[in-house]
Amino acid sequence: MDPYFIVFFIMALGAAIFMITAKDALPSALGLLTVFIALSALYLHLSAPLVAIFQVSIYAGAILVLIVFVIMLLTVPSERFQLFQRNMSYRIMGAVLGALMTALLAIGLKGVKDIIYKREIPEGFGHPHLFGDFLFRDYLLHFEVASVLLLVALIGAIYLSKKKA
Amino acid sequence: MGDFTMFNGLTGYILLASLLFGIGAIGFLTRRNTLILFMCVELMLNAVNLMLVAFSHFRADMAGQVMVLFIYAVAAAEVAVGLAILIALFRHVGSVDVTRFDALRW
Amino acid sequence: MQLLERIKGCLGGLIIDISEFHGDIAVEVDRFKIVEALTRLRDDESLSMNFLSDLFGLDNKAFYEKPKKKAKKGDAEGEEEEKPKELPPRFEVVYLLLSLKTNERMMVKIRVPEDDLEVSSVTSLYKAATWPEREAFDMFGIRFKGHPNLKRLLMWDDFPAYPLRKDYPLEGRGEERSLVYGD
Amino acid sequence: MAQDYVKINIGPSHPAMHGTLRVIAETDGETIINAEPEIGYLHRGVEKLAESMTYHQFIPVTDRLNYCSAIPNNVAYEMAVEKLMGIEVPEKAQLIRVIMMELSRISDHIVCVGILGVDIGALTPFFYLFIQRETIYEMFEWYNGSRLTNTFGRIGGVEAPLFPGFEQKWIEFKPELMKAIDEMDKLLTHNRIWMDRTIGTTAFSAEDALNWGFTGPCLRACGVKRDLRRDEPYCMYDKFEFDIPVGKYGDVFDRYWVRMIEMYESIKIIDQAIEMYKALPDDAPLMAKVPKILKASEGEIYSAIESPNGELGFYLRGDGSDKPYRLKIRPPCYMVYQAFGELVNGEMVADLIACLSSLNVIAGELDR
Amino acid sequence: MGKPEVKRDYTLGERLYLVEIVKGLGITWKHFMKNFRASLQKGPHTVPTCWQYPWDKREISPIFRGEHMLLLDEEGREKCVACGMCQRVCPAKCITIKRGKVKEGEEAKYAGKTYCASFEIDLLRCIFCGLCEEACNKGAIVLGQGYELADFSRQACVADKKRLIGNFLRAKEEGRLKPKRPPVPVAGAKDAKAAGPQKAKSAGGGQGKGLKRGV
Amino acid sequence: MMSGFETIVMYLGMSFVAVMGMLLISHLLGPFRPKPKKTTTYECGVPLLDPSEKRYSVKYFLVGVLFLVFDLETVLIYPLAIEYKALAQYGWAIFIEIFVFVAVLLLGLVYAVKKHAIDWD
Amino acid sequence: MEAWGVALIKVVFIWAWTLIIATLMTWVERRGSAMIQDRLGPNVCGPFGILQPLADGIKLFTKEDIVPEKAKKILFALGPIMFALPAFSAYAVIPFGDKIVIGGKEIILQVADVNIGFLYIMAIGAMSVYGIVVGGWGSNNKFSILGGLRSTAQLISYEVPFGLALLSVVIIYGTFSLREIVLHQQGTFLGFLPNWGIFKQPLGFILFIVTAYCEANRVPFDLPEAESEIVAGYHTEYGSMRLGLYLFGEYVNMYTLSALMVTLYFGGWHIPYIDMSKFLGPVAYGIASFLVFFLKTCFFLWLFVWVRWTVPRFRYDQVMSLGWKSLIPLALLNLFITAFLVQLTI
Amino acid sequence: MADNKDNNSGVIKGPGWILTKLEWLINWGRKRSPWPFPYGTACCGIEMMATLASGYDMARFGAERVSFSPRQADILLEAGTITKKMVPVLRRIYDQMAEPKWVIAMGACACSGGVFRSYSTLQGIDKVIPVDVYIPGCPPRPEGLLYGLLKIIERIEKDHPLYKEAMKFKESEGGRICNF
Ligand code: SF4
Ligand code: SF4
Ligand code: SF4
Repeated sequence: MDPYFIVFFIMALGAAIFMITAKDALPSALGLLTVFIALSALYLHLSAPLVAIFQVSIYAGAILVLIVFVIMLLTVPSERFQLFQRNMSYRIMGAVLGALMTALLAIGLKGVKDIIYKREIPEGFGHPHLFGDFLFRDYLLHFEVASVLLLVALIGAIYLSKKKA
Repeated sequence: MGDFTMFNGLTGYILLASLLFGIGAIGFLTRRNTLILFMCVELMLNAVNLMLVAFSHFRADMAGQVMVLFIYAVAAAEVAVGLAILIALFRHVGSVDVTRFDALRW
Repeated sequence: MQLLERIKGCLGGLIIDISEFHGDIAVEVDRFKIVEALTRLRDDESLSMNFLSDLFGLDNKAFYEKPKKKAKKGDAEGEEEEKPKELPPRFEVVYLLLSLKTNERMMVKIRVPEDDLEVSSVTSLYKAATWPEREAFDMFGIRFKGHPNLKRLLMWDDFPAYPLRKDYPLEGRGEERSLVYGD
Repeated sequence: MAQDYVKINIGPSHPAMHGTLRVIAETDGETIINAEPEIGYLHRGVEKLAESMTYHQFIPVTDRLNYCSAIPNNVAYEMAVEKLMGIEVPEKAQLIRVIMMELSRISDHIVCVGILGVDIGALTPFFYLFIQRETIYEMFEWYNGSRLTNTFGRIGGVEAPLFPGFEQKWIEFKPELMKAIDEMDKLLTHNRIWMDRTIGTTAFSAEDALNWGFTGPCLRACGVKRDLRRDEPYCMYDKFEFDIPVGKYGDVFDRYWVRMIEMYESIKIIDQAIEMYKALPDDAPLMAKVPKILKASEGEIYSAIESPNGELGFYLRGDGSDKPYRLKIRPPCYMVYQAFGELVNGEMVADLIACLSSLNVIAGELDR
Repeated sequence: MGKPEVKRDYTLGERLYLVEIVKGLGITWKHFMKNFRASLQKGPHTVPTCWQYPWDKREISPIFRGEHMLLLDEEGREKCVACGMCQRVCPAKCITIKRGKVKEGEEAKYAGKTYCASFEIDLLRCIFCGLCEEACNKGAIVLGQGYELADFSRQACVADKKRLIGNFLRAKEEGRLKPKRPPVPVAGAKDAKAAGPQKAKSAGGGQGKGLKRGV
Repeated sequence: MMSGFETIVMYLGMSFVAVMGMLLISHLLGPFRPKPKKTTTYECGVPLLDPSEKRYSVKYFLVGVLFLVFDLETVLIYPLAIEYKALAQYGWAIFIEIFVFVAVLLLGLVYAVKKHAIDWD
Repeated sequence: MEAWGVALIKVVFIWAWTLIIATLMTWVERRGSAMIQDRLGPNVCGPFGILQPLADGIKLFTKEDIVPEKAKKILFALGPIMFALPAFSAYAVIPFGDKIVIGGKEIILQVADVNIGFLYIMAIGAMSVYGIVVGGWGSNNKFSILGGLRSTAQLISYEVPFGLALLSVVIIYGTFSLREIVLHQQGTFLGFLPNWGIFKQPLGFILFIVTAYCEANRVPFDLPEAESEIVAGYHTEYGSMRLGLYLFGEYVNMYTLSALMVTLYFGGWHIPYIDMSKFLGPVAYGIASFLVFFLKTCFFLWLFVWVRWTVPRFRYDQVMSLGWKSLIPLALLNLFITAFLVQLTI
Repeated sequence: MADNKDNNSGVIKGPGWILTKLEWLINWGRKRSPWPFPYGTACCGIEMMATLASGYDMARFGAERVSFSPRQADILLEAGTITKKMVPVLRRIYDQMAEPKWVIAMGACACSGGVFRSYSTLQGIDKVIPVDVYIPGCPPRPEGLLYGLLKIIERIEKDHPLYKEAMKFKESEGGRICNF
């Protein structure tokens, strides 16, 4: 048992549960933030420091900030609608589906051990240099496509919010 | 549960990822605040990321990590456009309650 | 031409009374014609009183009561029975005008009786009258018809009296603003 | 539309509201949709008070009207009473009045410009100017014993000649003052941040300004060359040479700039006045002959001077007693401030603050 | 109500933020160095433009209108005759006087025929306008230089006769009595000429000393 | 061997403990005298005009979107930037890569500026 | 175990050091600004008033802790913590000296020399937004919320040019480790210039310093707490030590940013043309490098104060347009030029 | 009204050396860092500014950081006339200030209404909030204000911050005195 893993496992799980049960959106967002941070700590453990940092600076520092921003702009605490879907079937469906997915995935674990063999992790695995090299060699095109994707998203977002309602 | 003995190994990570994914899915289907729905989507994406990184580590293959980077880009694009749509919707409906967004056209 | 003559020429029949004191000309006009009078004064070529310097109310109560006392002391007049009805209207509204062209000033005033405290507002002519009219309402209770937002200016909204009237004591009647207002 | 306008209450106890002003601004994010000033938080009943005080007793109260520059208020009131009673003030007393008034005009502008700087975030020039203001206070204090609320002058003249070291003091002080103003100028006027903040904010056209009854620097900033010192000369102002700075657009920058230039002009006037003062004999009269108990005849007058803020007028009606029957003060910033809503609508919250400071609204004379 | 279009041209130097900011930094640096040097030379606690109040009191004008004092004449008699002029003229109505008749045998204490049995000034009310001083034709009440008046309670801020006379005695001891103001020359008055010659040392007195700053 | 990351975690933990400790001490030492109105919202000394629970202008939102996209693109270049010197030896490909990236970024910015997404009004 | 001990000592040392510096900074700021303004500043409290921050601290510690009734309690409590934590943690990856050899053991003067130090700073910087937002939103006061919104918009806008400016540095040095970056800056370049970042990245430095001022909420970018507009901005409702954490965090931020400036652009602990390690003993060298680094940092700290008391404040939209329309294009240009030059010189 | 002000007059039995030292330390901190809430409403406010500005520099006593939020201020520096319209505002701000707090009434108006004996002026702010130090003058010289500040400092020195709490504790918890 690795205490490091356990701590962040619990942290991520607890925060996630808090997130979907929190009453207001902002505490919920803080729950998500905690999940991100816990995951980022786990990434460090998985010899992916770059991803860990990106996790914080992109997910926590940009995406969630935007969501928080929108929360501040849109939510009115006095507006208290029900937490969960009114429709019972939705709720049940949600719960069942979620449980099903989890179960499915977990069942899949059974076979994991057979597929995965743990290779010796090479020296400097996950080092930023390696990352850059890899990115440049194998994923150059994807990289450019990502930038175009973002451009399109940007244009779309501006268009949508500038459109006269 | 013999398979979970190596709790800190790959299985642990996969377990966490699947749990997170499930929680995200449950939240997405049951909550009514659209913003929380967004966050649930993010949570699910994160579960996928975790899986990718975990596999990448245990297979000693960088591709997983690079994949995560692209997922970030996709997530960001999704959030940007999604929130913009949400705001546009909000201007009409005046609420972020997802059950209020029932008209297909406005 | 002297200012006095020009004013007379301009206002003509609107003038009820005109006086000069140490160079300051005061014209009294009919209170229902005040807007017309001010418009004429503003648009007149030779006067062009295009700047409203100030506007305020005035309570004549004590002033009119004074001669009575004097009369008692003095010897000239014998009428002791002065009926209140014969007093001129109690309130005055004074408009201070200025011509930016010729740098001349004049006062226009109207008299408002206590029982009909309504005069028409001049905010349509001069924006500058917005607050002074509110203040005159606040301090004397004179109402200005056509004012965009006639409510108390200096005192709080539910202040019960009109403080600048002569019958209001200087130190007030003990009005206190409640400490718990608004919530 | 689901999005509401947020009502922000600014004042009375707000850092930029001089303690007593209040603006209720409806905002859309940073933009002001509608701003409504509310006043009366410093309404001290001065006009009512005047009716129970003798003409002489009221002088100290006039100090408390525009407390940034008490002396012009004193003089304006004294001139009104003198006009009501037909008193001629001796030349030397007039010169002293001019000197003191111009000094206090400088000190008033210092406060205004300094506070404008503070409100836009530049604190340091405020301190540079305030230390100069301290010297002006000192001159007042050595003249008649008080720093701020001077109770300057008496009806019919002034209470004392200038103190002997005055000219020397002025000569020493002048370059320092100029240096401080220059420093302010260098720190702010051409600084792009300052320009961005002030140029174009709350611009006002001349017609509007006249219609709203603007006077003083705020009117001159709109491009109207009007100054009572030149147009309706009093206190021998026609004998001095000075320029009247005018702006162009009536924005915050113009108001700031007009005030800055006026400080230099005031320095010029003081120089000339001191020369003229020196030319007069030592025993030239300082007071007109006035009776011990002042009683005005029945009649009404209005007399105005150009106070640092604009036309400061006193309407007086006498009823034959030793107390004014009705006294009405025409404070300059009253007229300016009523247009405040008009001025700031459509601008941003930060501009509201800048605009307010540039108008130099003094609650004491605003609310009376 | 159109707001005028504002068009002003920025010079290049203004356009680039940094030029003016650097100039401004220069100015503030000059001030800093000036003060820093002063504090190096004259001790760490000095800046040329700062009076450090409790330790380094600024010299104030001899005619400063501070706390009142009731004067005694050369023979140590109280000057005030309780005529009430000051009371009447006081705009804040903060003087309360009780008049007493001077009895036999007490002439050595009082200058007039009447005296003030009690003389109270509510300093919290007083606006230090100096009108009382001007109104008193006996020259009995004068505004002194005292300004350290703060106190914890209202009662402590009412100056009674003892305190007022005490103020005078202290001021006399320290030589801080106010120079006598000569009468102001009045237009058209015959005695204007007579008042003239002695005008040389008029109010205020000092040659602007005390106007210097710091230590 | 002590890896850097563990030290950082240690540092974070230390900061956390210290911050919480500060708040705790302050909570213990500070007086506590509840009084009516003490906890009312400060709004320049007057009671609330209208609740502060209102929607604030949506105009702030666009800045958020812009930031999200730009930040992401910036972060995406980092892995390339760190290898820039090494990769540059292979020729101009990496330069062109970055150039294209920057150009795309710039394009977005130009669009945003054109659409007044940044201006307040 | 030994490594743990050393690490612990370093952590404690740098933590205490940051604390002391931030405390002293408040004093320096107050005395310095006073001197700039012809005043004296606090001088009755201890010699030269140097105990003033201590008095302030004690005062804040013993002040009543008010939670407004309308506030969202959890968020209100979280705000200062979320502000202070990133601020305090950011220094972990910045070196504060070269290395010191004690008892034959080499100790590098840096808490953690990680290969992503650079990005750590960025990530932590991104986190500090939350403290302001959560605090402002949690107070439920209009001024606070406005301050929170403003600061969010402002902080995130300037993170982009901040990141882009740093990107050019990364391109030049090809590492994320701050320590390596400093090591790269030894010696001279072009024969006479010190091999400092400022000479390789003049434009980048200007961009960096401007954005740093913004990230630290200092004048001319102090809109979130613009005193004359929105009272005290996001911390209007905060008193006692919660306020203390906010104020304190700001100074810690300033210290971190100054240290970062020194690290990236001013050669860290190097003195141009002189190699200290040649003629100083190992211990002395360690101390000397520490001092050199610290002195350089002090200059930038002072610059923060100096600028603060010289210039006025921007308006919200001006901040935005400056950031997006000037700084980001400039940063992109800088990136482009850097890439180009590196490509040429390779 | 003046409930928390003057109840420290009783003789304090020494609660131990540490407590005394701690009290001294707290008092020292408080007296050296009196952040004012500058409530300058009228002419006195201008003189207050002069006190804050270069010549007199109130910052020397640590009173530099003028806080316009009542949560952050220690001293309510009331300088100027309080009209009846303003009374609720003043009272509310006083209420909102965090303990410990002190009040300085600067100038005749704040102390007693001064020359304005009129219908709209409050005759002394001590009618609505407890005042610790009165400063006569109209306006008081900056030195006068500084003297008032010194008086406040004097008052703070005599305070027993911990003991008072203990007393409170005792009252509410039935005789349990907390020992520090
Ligand atoms: S002080 Fe002077 S005026 Fe006053 S009662 Fe005494 S003698 Fe009369
Ligand atoms: S100084 Fe003025 S207010 Fe004071 S007692 Fe004398 S007359 Fe009255
Ligand atoms: S005490 Fe005097 S100076 Fe102070 S506010 Fe009142 S009138 Fe003004």
